[in-house]
Amino acid sequence: MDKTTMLGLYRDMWMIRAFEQGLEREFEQGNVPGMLHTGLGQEATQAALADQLLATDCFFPDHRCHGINALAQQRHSGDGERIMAELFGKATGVCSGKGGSLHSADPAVGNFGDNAVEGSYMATVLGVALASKLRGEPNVACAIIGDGTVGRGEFHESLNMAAIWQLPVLYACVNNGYAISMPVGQGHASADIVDLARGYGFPCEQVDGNDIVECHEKIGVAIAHIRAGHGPYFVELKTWRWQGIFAGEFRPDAEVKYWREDHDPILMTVDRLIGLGCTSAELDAIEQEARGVIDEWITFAKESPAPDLAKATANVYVNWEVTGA
Amino acid sequence: MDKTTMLGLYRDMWMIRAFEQGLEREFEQGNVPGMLHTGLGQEATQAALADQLLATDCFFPDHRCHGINALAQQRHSGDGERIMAELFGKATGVCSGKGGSLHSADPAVGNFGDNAVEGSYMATVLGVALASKLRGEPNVACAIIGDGTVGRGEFHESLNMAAIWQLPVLYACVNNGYAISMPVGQGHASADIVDLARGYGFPCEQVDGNDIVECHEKIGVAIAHIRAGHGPYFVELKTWRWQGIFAGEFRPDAEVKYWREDHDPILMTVDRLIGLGCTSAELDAIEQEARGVIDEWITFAKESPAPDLAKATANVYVNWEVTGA
Amino acid sequence: MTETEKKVRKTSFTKALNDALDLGMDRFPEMFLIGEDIGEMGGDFGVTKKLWAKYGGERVRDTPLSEAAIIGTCVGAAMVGMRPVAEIMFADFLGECYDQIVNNAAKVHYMFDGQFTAPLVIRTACGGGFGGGPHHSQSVEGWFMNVPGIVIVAPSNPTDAKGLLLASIESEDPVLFLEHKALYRVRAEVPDGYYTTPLGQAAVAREGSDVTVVATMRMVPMALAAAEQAAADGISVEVVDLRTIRPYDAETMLGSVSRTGRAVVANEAPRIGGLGAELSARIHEECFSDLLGPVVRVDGLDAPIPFSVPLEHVILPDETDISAAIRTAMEKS
Amino acid sequence: MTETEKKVRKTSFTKALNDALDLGMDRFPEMFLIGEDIGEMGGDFGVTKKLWAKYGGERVRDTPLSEAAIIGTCVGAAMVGMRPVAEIMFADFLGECYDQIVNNAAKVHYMFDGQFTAPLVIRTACGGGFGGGPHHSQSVEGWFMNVPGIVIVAPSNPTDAKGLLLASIESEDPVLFLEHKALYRVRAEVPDGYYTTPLGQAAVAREGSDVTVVATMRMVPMALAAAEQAAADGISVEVVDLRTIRPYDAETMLGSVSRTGRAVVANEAPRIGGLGAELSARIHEECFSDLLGPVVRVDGLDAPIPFSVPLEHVILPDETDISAAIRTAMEKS
Ligand SMILES: Cc1ncc(C[n+]2csc(CCOP(=O)(O)OP(=O)(O)O)c2C)c(N)n1
Ligand SMILES: Cc1ncc(C[n+]2csc(CCOP(=O)(O)OP(=O)(O)O)c2C)c(N)n1
Ligand SMILES: [Mg+2]
Ligand SMILES: [Mg+2]
Repeated sequence: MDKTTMLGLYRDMWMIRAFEQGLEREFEQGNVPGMLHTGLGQEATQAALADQLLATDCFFPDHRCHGINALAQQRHSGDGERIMAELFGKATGVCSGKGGSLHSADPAVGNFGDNAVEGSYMATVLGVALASKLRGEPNVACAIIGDGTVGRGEFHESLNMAAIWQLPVLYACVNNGYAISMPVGQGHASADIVDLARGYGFPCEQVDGNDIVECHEKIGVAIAHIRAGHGPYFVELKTWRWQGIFAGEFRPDAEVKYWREDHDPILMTVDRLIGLGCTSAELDAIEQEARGVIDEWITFAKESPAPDLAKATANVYVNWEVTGA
Repeated sequence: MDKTTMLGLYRDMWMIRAFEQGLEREFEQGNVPGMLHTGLGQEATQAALADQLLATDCFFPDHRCHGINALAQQRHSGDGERIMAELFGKATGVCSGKGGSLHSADPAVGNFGDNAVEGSYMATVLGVALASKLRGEPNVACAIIGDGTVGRGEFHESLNMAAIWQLPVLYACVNNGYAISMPVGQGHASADIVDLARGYGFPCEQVDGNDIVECHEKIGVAIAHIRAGHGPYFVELKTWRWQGIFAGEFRPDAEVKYWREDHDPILMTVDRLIGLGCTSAELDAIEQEARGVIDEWITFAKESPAPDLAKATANVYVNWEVTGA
Repeated sequence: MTETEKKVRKTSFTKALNDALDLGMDRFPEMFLIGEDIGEMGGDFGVTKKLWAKYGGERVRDTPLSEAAIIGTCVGAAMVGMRPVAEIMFADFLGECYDQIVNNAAKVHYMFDGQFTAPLVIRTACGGGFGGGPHHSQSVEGWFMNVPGIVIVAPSNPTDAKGLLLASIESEDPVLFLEHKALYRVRAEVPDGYYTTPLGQAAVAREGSDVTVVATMRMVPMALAAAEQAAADGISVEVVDLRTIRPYDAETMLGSVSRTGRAVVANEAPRIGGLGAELSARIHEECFSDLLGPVVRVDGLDAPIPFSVPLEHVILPDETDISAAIRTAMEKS
Repeated sequence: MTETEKKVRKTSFTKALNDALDLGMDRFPEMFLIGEDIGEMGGDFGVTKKLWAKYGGERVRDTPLSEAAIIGTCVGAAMVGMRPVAEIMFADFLGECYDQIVNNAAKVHYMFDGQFTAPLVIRTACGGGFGGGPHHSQSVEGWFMNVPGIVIVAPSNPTDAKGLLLASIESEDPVLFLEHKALYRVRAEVPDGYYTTPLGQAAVAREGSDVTVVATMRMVPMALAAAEQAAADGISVEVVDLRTIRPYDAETMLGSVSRTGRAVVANEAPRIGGLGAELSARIHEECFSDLLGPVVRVDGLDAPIPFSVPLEHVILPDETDISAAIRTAMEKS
């Protein structure tokens, strides 16, 4: 990977980390309603995807995907702050605050929104992909799913249907080792999710999800395969999440150390970039710039107005108005 | 396989064929309400299972399983005619006529009843198996599923859960090549269902479902494995169904000829039995005896009274009565 | 009807639906059909007959037994502007894709604040009366009545069936389109060509002045027969065919009851928590002072539907029950 | 309460449920718990805390995200005499196992004519008010109201929560046990030890003579607060806590309304086709001549539940809405 690309991805990873850390802080201060799941520790997976999916592609983000949502929004629409505002439930959010963390979408940037019933969009993605196929458009439809989400029956229905119809679907399975408190090897017949996917007969690849170079390259191969009309592709991205809520308590110290210190996606990239001749100062500046942007987004979100109350009953139906009680 | 065992299975296959042919005739005459699916052509799969499942085991029959239902009823309770009566909707049926063809059960003989939402009992079977496991009982819980039924998401949820908990489940997948009109290779990523099952890490075996010797032996191995506490087992039984309703029209002549003439489970067994020294007369007598028994069952079913109308509102709840409108 | 008068011809409910699908496929390049055995076979009830041959397997798409994936596919395709029409073979199987309908189809427009629509139609065969047993006979409108965002359409005759199906295909909102199995063979005069029957509008199937019977699907012909009977006894019955169950046409229903002062609501599903509950509540609440007596509900008993035909008759309501309800409504007032 | 008076102590709703599970596990060797993260973690809301340590992983069973398999496992185990208690983390996910509940749990006893029972309990967290958004806030009783064979239990306070959960565990019928998230932290005097609160029986939470408010779950404390307010205005409000939603206690409800002559039914779900429809219909039908005015429904607006907190407040009903409904009921009569 060339230095420019890597620096771009490095910046993107910092955008994600700063976004999530800022959000976490605001959440703890009671400024963000609802629940919070963050993508901390998984920045490479999201940065690699965001860099290669086009605005005309489609991705279904999961509950840890604020980062990819923000990157897509920033890149394709220039208003990443609207993802932040959505999480604050504000009028300026991409869904006017009606969706929140678990339902932020903007089709103009390819973001088709999370479905907080984990895994249900493994079925939805088929439809987007089928539409591309029927229209002869070279778009990729990507479902980003966690290891735990693989437990859902839709996993099978989706992979099977994508296979028989050779649909342009990219399954990006973010295996971070746990579903809340359930270790992947206890919840599934195999800790390697690819083992469950191989039977469907399309390419399956396991990737170090914290190695931005490997992530980027392997996802690139998958996307090229799909875009060329060769059907679905499954990529398992092995990573680990920092967020300790619930699961934190159950993870062994050595595991925590390995992932947070020895195998952190950003630190690993720092090493690589230094090797390519970057200076610490240069890299620090990138981090600081990202943090600065995110702080602005947070300010924007906080200062944005709450949605007009009329929004509450808007868009239930297209053809009917819903009125007050 | 010794001659006595084979003769027993030969008789059982005739019981199934006679049952289904008799039923088909009665259905055409308008004596059997509802819908009809028969197990004609699949006799070996059912006879092999019925011969080896105990009354203390459990099986979930599918919509083509009148045969195994009747054999289990006959063997363990001595009243196979109650399966026939159930299909006629009569008071003497195993479910007093409330279940019919798609919901005939009698737990005393291990028959846990079909669920006409195809495949839903792939989940139910887990519970029966778990109960055996928790109680330390060496029982096998068997789900008999068609190839089409494999399309359901529960397929994945069930195999995965059986695997992680090492449950005593026998998956008997009757691959008869079609789901109504959908050829197995078009509806699934692989025409060999075992390919979809292997990822779960327990033994999977593909069997000629029309070869009674192979069926019996391989199912025996599976049952022994499960009963010994070694966890789940998947057996794919390759067979073919005679019934032409809907699908018949779409099947190529050569295929029909192969399965009905060259590879009929009963004719194949005749050849084997002749080889073991049986006479045609002896074998004819077995057929005639089976037909005679089935005729009696049909008479019994026809002459049985309709259920008491009070049955209509009985057993909705255990703790509450449901009364008339 | 939105277009000028058409030639009519005697057509079955099934054929009327088939015509609607054909006309829709012809008019909307974004439309496709998806479901089990809908292709060469033409569907379990023959509703998609010949469409595979005419439009090909890409647009008339056979699927495996994957109900959740079928509806998920429809939602995804609809989100990008396609017009999928799914067939779920029996309404009883909607449990398999309940999440997809309730949490996905019904909510994408709302939760993303209008950025997506879900113009899909889910056609499904419902209702009892043919010995189908507990998993092939249910009336499922009650499962979806409390779900904002979904439209439920329930025709009672071939003419409406065609017009309502075309209106459903045109609809930008997701439609659950209920086809009562006992109606498939019913024949009536159906106009040729393309026309729509508006969603959300009830029809007065018979005018009358003493009592209003609000009915859906198979209960409509039964109500008409009961009305005919009642006329012989000097009771004038108005029959309102709801046609769209959600959102329903309160205006027509309430207007009728205000005039007649008496109401019967007839529905095949079990009474408790069913469509009849909503209609009865609404009528009472809004016509309270006009009502001469309480609304009478006609519905199934509170039980699953048994296989045995005589038992099934105990559970399901029929013409006799409607007649009795009409008498009760007259007596109680 | 079925046993002699117990010592009481201030206990949260969550802890009351936890105690009930503990007592049940202790008393019934056939009982086991199953669900996502209910083991070492103690459940998303802490209801199963410490039970994994006490009873072990065989009886307190963590599962993957396989809601259909969870409920299927319960049905199968219950069919052979076990007493499974499942936790479905959020009620919104019941769509994943809707078929298992509706076509399997609710029907095995009936369709096999009594040869099986399904003594299982499905505990689930429902309700809104905390910014959970469209997929973590729903009130789902309407999804199951039209399903014969299922029991729906909906406690409003810690004392009932414990007794009703133990009664549900004892029940031979399958129970959907709804736990409103806003009630988890509510504390009240809860008796020590094992006791059951009978299913199918409502409670008069407050006596009154002018108007009856029939409420469930979080609407009960709100109704009580509204009643207190109304008392200041000289209106005497009787509050009936339904406790079991299906089959519900018509006798207590109708008895109260016959006396007061006015009724409000309060429920958090969207109005159309919800629990309130059934209750309103039933009251009107059976208390027609006693009613001084129409029943007033209080419920959510006909929309999904948005994430943004001020918008969520627009959708969900509250104490103010109940107060307004009480006034309407008084005025309209
Ligand atoms: C159908 C469904 N079941 C349960 C949940 C609750 N839940 C939310 S996140 C989660 C864990 C998901 O694990 P995984 O897919 O590995 O994602 P991770 O949080 O580890 O990134 C669960 C159980 C849900 N949202 N949807
Ligand atoms: C969930 C569900 N979907 C669809 C059906 C309708 N249906 C009944 S049998 C059948 C085909 C099943 O195919 P297979 O499992 O191969 O069994 P076969 O009839 O070939 O023995 C279908 C689609 C059903 N009963 N349940
Ligand atoms: Mg995970
Ligand atoms: Mg088959």
